[in-house]
Amino acid sequence: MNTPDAIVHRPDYGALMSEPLPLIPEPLLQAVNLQCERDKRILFRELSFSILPGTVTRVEGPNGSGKTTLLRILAGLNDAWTGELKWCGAPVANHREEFLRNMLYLGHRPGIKPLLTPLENLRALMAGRRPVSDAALSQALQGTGLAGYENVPCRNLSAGQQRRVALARLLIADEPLWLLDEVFTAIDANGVAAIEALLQQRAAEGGAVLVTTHHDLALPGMHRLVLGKGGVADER
Amino acid sequence: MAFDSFSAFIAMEGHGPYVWACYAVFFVLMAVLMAGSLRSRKAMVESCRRGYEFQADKSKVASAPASSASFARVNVSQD
Amino acid sequence: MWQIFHKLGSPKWFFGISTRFMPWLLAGGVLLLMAGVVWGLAFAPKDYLQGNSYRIIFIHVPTAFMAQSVYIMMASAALVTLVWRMKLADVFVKAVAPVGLVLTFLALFTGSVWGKPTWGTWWIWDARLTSMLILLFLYGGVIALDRAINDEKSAARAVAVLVVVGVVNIPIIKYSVDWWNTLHQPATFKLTEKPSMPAEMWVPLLLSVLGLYLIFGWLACVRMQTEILSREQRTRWVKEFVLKGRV
Amino acid sequence: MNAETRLAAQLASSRVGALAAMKGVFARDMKVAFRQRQDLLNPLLFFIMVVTLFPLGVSPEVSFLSQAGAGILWVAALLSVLLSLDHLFRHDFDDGTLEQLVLQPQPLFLLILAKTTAHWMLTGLPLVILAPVLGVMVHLDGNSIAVLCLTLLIGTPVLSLIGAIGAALTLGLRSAGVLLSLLIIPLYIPVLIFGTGTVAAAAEGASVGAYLALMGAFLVLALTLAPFAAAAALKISLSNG
Repeated sequence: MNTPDAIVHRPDYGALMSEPLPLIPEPLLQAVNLQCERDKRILFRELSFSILPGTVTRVEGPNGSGKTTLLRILAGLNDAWTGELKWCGAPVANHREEFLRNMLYLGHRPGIKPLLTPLENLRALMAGRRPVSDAALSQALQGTGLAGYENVPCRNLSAGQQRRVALARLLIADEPLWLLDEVFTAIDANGVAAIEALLQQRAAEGGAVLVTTHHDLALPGMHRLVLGKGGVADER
Repeated sequence: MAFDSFSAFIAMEGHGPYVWACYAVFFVLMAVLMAGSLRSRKAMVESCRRGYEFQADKSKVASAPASSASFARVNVSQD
Repeated sequence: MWQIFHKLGSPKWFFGISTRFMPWLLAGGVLLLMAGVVWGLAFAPKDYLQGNSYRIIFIHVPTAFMAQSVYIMMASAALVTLVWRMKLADVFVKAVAPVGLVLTFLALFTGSVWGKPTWGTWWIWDARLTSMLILLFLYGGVIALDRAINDEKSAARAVAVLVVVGVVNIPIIKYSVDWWNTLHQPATFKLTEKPSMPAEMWVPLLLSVLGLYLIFGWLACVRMQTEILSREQRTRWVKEFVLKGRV
Repeated sequence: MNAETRLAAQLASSRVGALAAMKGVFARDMKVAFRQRQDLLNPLLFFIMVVTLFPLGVSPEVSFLSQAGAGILWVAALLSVLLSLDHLFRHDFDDGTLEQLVLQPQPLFLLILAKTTAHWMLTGLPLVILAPVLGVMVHLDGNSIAVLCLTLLIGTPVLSLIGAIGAALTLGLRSAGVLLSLLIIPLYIPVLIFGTGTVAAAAEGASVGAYLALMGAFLVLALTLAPFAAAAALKISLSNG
């Protein structure tokens, strides 16, 4: 991590953050007694944890232990679960729109249209969320090392570059909660280091990051959420 | 009784084949449906029982160490 | 109130209570159906217009009536599934759909066979038969979707959406088919609408409708129990039931 | 990080209106479609080919064609809409954009309405525009062609809207295309009946205002209910995948 990659430079979009924001010191997201069953197999049960602002949490576990499912449940994509999910202390289901506005989820599938250019993709992804100027979008793309590729259709980009297009959202995200599923896939070593730095920076700013990865992610102060194989999960 | 004789009852003035075909198909299909439903319920109870017995057998055996992946190459003998 | 509702939704409770009721449903259903059918076949007077072929009515009308009411019942249960996520409701939808399919097929078959001596042809694009055919398609779609989705819970909810969408469409379909029918061929003859049916005809008809209703209830119980056993395999009460034979 | 030094999170404040979000969805779908113009032609070619089959397969006689023409065109249009429905959510599902769509802090049914509108503009509308040409080829008279186009104009959006429910339900399933047809065709029957019935009534010289109003009622009903059903179905399908 000696040479910070371009990815760490978050573009300055101060104008967008002009309003004073409410400060929330309590847990952003709380899970109480989560249980998830899939094809009559219990993936996890009695899973309780809190995601605090200013933390990076890594979800760990072997293949098939339900890491992706957990993230999809937290994001609200999977509703085959029982238990409680609270956003800032209130049930998520009652504040769905507010929750979605404050949560950024990047999944296995990057959410990039191969026929569109990185800029168009990014614009479409932000369209329903927040007004962002094209200049800020290009700056974000440059930040992920895609300078010069802004107008090339994504199908002509490599897998890693496509992933970077999706990651560009992290550079303009104001959502306090990030749920990142296997974001390091297809990213080169420099990129990984830069993203690690970005996650830490985000935590330092007061954001909360939940990440699954098979990379050796070891950030100072990182929390770990260990999912056992079909058994009871615990929190550390 | 609306018919004079049993044969008249069967013949139904020429409409017999239609009427009896309908009733036959109705009763056969209903019987198949009912028997099939009963049988699949029995089969489900049986499969549950086998499942529990299998579980009981497994718990008698000392719990084997969880298999961990070694990705060891498999030797395929070539004759 | 809510406790009662949730108790009603508990599979274990249903399993116990249905086991107690099932023999009565079956016995009553078979008895009533047989009484209606025997009365209709042998004792009811001949129809002055159609002769003896009208005796098909004693199974045609019950199956047609049940085919439609089963779909309405499914739709109510589907709505409950979507709104309250009651476990039993989606079990009901799944268990009952094939029964509805068979009943619809029977209604179509008996209607078509009845058509031969009455209209001189096996099939006529009459409004009732056509609506029934479309109902058959709807049942087919529900079953196909249920089979196509692996995950039980997702299947139940997807099917619930489909059934509700279907039930919104049923009146529209019925209305448009009726309109289409008058457009193409003015209805000259209706199968079941008689100016006034003598009691010797409608009493056996009523008996067989009731009988089929009870048999349907029994079928629903048996099939729901199968489904419940499959879903609740890992619960203690199912284990106890399977190994000791009581709930 | 110690609990004492824990930072507070800042909640996102800026938001985007639902209309802007719908515009974004619509614009993206249109852009993607026009990057692949070849695919836009497929339903149209299919439409023309199905219509061609009838004179070849049944009878090229003017009397038959002019009587059956409206029905032929309607069935062909229905089939080509059906054919195109499989793609409504499929590609978005595969590349992950559908997940991001569902996670937008917007009412999902509005976003689906935007997608369905785009779908109709790309398949239904071209069919309506092409219909007069084919109408002439099957010997419909001028009045019938005008009424036919009107019924297609009102009817094809209904097909897209109902189809969206089926597409959402069968998302990610094996042989989704066939299954989709099984689920959706029965629901298309009223639109088909009134679409062709209106043309038949017009050919007999009856006034068609009431029929068109009824089809308009179908459209309003589909517009208000179908997006909700499709949204519910979409969430279920995503939860499964």
